[in-house]
Amino acid sequence: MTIKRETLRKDFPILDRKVNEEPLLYLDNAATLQTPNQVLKKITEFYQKSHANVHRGVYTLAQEATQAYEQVREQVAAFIHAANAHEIVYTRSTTESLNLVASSFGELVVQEGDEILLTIMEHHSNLIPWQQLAKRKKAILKYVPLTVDQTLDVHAFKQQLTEKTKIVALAQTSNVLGVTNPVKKLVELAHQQHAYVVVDAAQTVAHHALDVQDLNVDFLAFSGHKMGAPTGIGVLYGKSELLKAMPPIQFGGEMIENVTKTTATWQPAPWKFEAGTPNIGGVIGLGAAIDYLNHLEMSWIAATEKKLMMHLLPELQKIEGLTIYGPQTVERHEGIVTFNLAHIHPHDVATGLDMLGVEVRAGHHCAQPLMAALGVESTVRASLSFYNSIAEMDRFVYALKMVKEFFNHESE
Amino acid sequence: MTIKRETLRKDFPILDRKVNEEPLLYLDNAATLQTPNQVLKKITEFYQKSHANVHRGVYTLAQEATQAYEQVREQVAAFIHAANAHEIVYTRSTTESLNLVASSFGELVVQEGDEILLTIMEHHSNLIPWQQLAKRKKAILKYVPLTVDQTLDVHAFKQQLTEKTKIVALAQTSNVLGVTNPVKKLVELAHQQHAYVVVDAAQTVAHHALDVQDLNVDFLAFSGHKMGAPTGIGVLYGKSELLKAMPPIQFGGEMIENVTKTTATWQPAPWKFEAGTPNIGGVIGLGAAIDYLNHLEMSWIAATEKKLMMHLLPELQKIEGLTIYGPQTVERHEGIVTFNLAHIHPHDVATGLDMLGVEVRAGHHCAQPLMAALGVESTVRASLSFYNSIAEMDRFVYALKMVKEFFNHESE
Amino acid sequence: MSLNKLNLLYRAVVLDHAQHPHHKGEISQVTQKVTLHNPSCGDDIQVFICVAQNQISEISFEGQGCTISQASASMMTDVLQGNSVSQALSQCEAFFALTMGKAIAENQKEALGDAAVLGSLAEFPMRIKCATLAWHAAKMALEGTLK
Amino acid sequence: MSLNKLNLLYRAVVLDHAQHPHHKGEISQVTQKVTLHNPSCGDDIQVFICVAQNQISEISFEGQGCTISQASASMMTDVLQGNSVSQALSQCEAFFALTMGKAIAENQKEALGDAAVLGSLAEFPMRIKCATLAWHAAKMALEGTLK
Ligand SMILES: Cc1ncc(COP(=O)(O)O)c(C=O)c1O
Ligand SMILES: Cc1ncc(COP(=O)(O)O)c(C=O)c1O
Repeated sequence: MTIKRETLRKDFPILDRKVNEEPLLYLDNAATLQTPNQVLKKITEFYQKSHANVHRGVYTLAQEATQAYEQVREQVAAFIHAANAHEIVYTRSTTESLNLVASSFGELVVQEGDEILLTIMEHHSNLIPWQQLAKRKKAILKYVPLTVDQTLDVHAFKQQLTEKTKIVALAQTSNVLGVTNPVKKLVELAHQQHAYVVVDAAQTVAHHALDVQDLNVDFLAFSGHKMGAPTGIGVLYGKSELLKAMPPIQFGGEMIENVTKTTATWQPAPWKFEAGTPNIGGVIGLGAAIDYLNHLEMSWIAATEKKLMMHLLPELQKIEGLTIYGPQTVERHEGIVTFNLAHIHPHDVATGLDMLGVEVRAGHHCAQPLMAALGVESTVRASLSFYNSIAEMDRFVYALKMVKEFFNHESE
Repeated sequence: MTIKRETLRKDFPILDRKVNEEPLLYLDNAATLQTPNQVLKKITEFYQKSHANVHRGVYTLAQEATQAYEQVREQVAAFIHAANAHEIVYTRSTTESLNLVASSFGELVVQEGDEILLTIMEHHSNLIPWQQLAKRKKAILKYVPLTVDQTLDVHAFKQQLTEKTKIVALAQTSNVLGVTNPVKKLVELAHQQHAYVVVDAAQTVAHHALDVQDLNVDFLAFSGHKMGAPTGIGVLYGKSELLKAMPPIQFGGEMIENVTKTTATWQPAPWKFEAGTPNIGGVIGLGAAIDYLNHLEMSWIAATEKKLMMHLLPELQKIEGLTIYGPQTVERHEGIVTFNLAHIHPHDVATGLDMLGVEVRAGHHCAQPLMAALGVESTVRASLSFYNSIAEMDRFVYALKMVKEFFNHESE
Repeated sequence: MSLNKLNLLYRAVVLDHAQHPHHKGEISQVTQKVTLHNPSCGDDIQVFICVAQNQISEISFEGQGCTISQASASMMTDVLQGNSVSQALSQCEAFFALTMGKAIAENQKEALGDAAVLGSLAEFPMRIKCATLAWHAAKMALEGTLK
Repeated sequence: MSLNKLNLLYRAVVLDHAQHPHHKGEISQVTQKVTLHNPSCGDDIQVFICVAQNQISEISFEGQGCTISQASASMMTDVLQGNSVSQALSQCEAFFALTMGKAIAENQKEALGDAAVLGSLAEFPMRIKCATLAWHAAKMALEGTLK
């Protein structure tokens, strides 16, 4: 793999396209990261050279495919510092990973009257699975609120943790506020109450090095498509002994050990959770994406994104009538800044920016309870990545001012 | 898309590779079909030009991606003659499709004492989900046996259908016997008893044109990777009113309409079943694969494969000590022939063939109850596709004879 | 950079309706009311109608939303007020067709009044939901009067 | 086409063991027995041992399987019979290492007797399960005697 930091934009041909006759300025990286050529090439090569179904054939081609598929598991384990590759379960996405934990592990450990502790900043994917579990089990769902500076209220977290808390589910990084929560400390507190901690790292994995053993999380979920891999591949990390205890929730194909007409036994974890033909090409792409990020180095990525945010945030803060949600300091914004312009609806802002080639997200960002807590229906979100530039930040700010003027002027 | 039937092997570069220093002869097409360049190219182009998350942004790029994603739904609907694109749910695979029906619809309609009717030739993916459902519900699982000529016993099917039968689940084409079941007739019989019919079309979709309305099936499942699309994308077809009644089983992301801290409502079908970021690239690939098959024409594919089987089956029948499972007539073998050589274990046969570049499957083919019914532990399976040639059939037969000689000679 | 295309969508009349919406607020006599939600932005629109003898004697709306949805709701109340239920229903259908980029008859277009300018929405497919929300609510309310 | 590589795997000694397996069938005195299943082909292997004073006085196997698994089981019984439990356990480990393509000491290799020819399995990774099934069963049985 050849990557040069100086010319890495060339790895992403989409960044050269035009949108509404303007050069694309992609600032919806939190929704999905663009996919580098190296990843696409690796996938194409796989299909052109070694494609076969995995875990099923004794022949050479099947062996090559299986080996490639299992080697990426080792790579993922190394990338997040898991103790063992068998702690890595392949899923479709963060959403599926979290649903798997809720349906299998949650179903196992949560009883009537138990408590599940969430934060108010959760993405729907780390909220509805628990809400539905709580409903089925007659368990109690609790939400940790925000402090006045719109970060997680750690003091309230401590207070809401009780011996009845069975599961704590929280985002490592909020996809709206951009803040990263002190996971290690929160895990320590939760473990003191014998609660299990499920971490949604969807917005962290492409931005900071992760160490699941250091964090001591019980489960951690993320998506390949947010780190340069294709869509359709996600990961659930789980501690060995927990995965071992969990029943599978999908059945068929190679997750099975032995079947009679009336009974069936399963393979050990992680395979028992991977029913049917998995997304083999997606796994190959995930491996290539990890290679890509490793070549760039996670520390360089974090530093680069920080520089961009240091440039952007103060410029945004200067715009009159612009409200930034979450903390007001650069340090607390992990590549994401969410805001509103006074008297202009977020959808109008996004359409205006789109006309100028700038792609940002407008809406509730799959975090409606957080929107309610912030007292808004919807917001505009810009999220950046290592391939964005300082010049792009300037262009974004300029475009935003034009849009503001357009709506304010026209409506005078 | 440019495809020439005469030169279509060029669309599959993997067919030019070597295995154990011999040219690859890929005969495990039932496990996964190879992926044509046109599909890979389309996917790469999508990522290089229009990649964005779907259903989430108001901006142009998101709109393009969403439109492409939804257009393939129309294409799939047309391909299987569904009445409406909203009857097409994207899943990971056949296995996930069948699990979805069992967990959502099955959970809804099956009560204690009800009966679920399967056939003994089901793939584990259309067996274990129902077995586990029956266990949860205290329902009764029944299996339609084989006739003496090892095809489905339609007479027994009629007898086993009762007014207690809530669900009939059956493979359209057996992945071991290669026989295609008379689905239309079986559906008629089942509907007379007010049972719902779930059809596993994994082994049919790439070989014959499908018409779900003519068959009048209630649900039908298949995998993209068995029809030239990449791995990680599958389809569940379901009649509108049935999908409407079914609760989702994964939660989060854009399947949600409205969320409060304690409640949530869902989008209509099919979106309520597509939680989280879907396999967008996989969907694009599925569309390209359908284009590819349509260009070749399904009738041409069926005729081509029939010609190959007409050449192959009699040659195999001439080999002394070779037992073919399933019917002995070419007409009943849908591209699949499963056999054993006397006194040689299937694994040894497969390893021998592999040394000669011939890739076949050995094992139980995820159909252990069928193996038990056939009275074997495992078998060898060769499965062909439209890109295989008559010359390859000859080479396969020759290789098989060499392997037979090797083991027979050496063990004298 | 240019905002020309934006001008197309947000013509003066649209911005004006959004800033100074007509018939906003609940009317005193309501025979039907329907609330609809736009899940992509979280906005709600409520439509109130008073129908007597198959005639819309009064119509109004309430709720928050973007420029497009506010303007569209305001224009709609202008267009539908005073019409018969069946006439209003066919106007709703004409509006849906227009925003989807389908050709509609010139007299149908005229009957849509100010709202016809939203025809340019066909070029902004992600915003169609915003524009049609109020019309869908009105349609449901009107259909309710037929039962 | 050539079957040279196949010759490598299926040497005469392997085919011979498979055709005429040693110590096949249940022994009269069994202190431990373990059945293992190979899910990929559906084959079962059962290993019987009789251990007295930490010594394997007798060992045998039963069950169906491919050439590799039958030969490997047969070779294993030859190799382990008469050895101490700890010696046998370390022979199992040496065998696992060998089939995985890891380097093992020359004296360890010698101690594996006929079974050492299965070292070529490292080139046939999909068949390692076949070869090691009996050894895993033996290992579990032996560990059972330590409890
Ligand atoms: C008849 C049949 N059903 C189901 C499946 C499972 O398909 P998948 O592994 O793509 O879920 C297969 C293929 O393995 C099959 O042949
Ligand atoms: C914090 C967070 N959690 C979960 C998700 C869901 O990820 P996916 O859609 O890949 O399942 C996202 C992204 O949308 C996210 O930002």
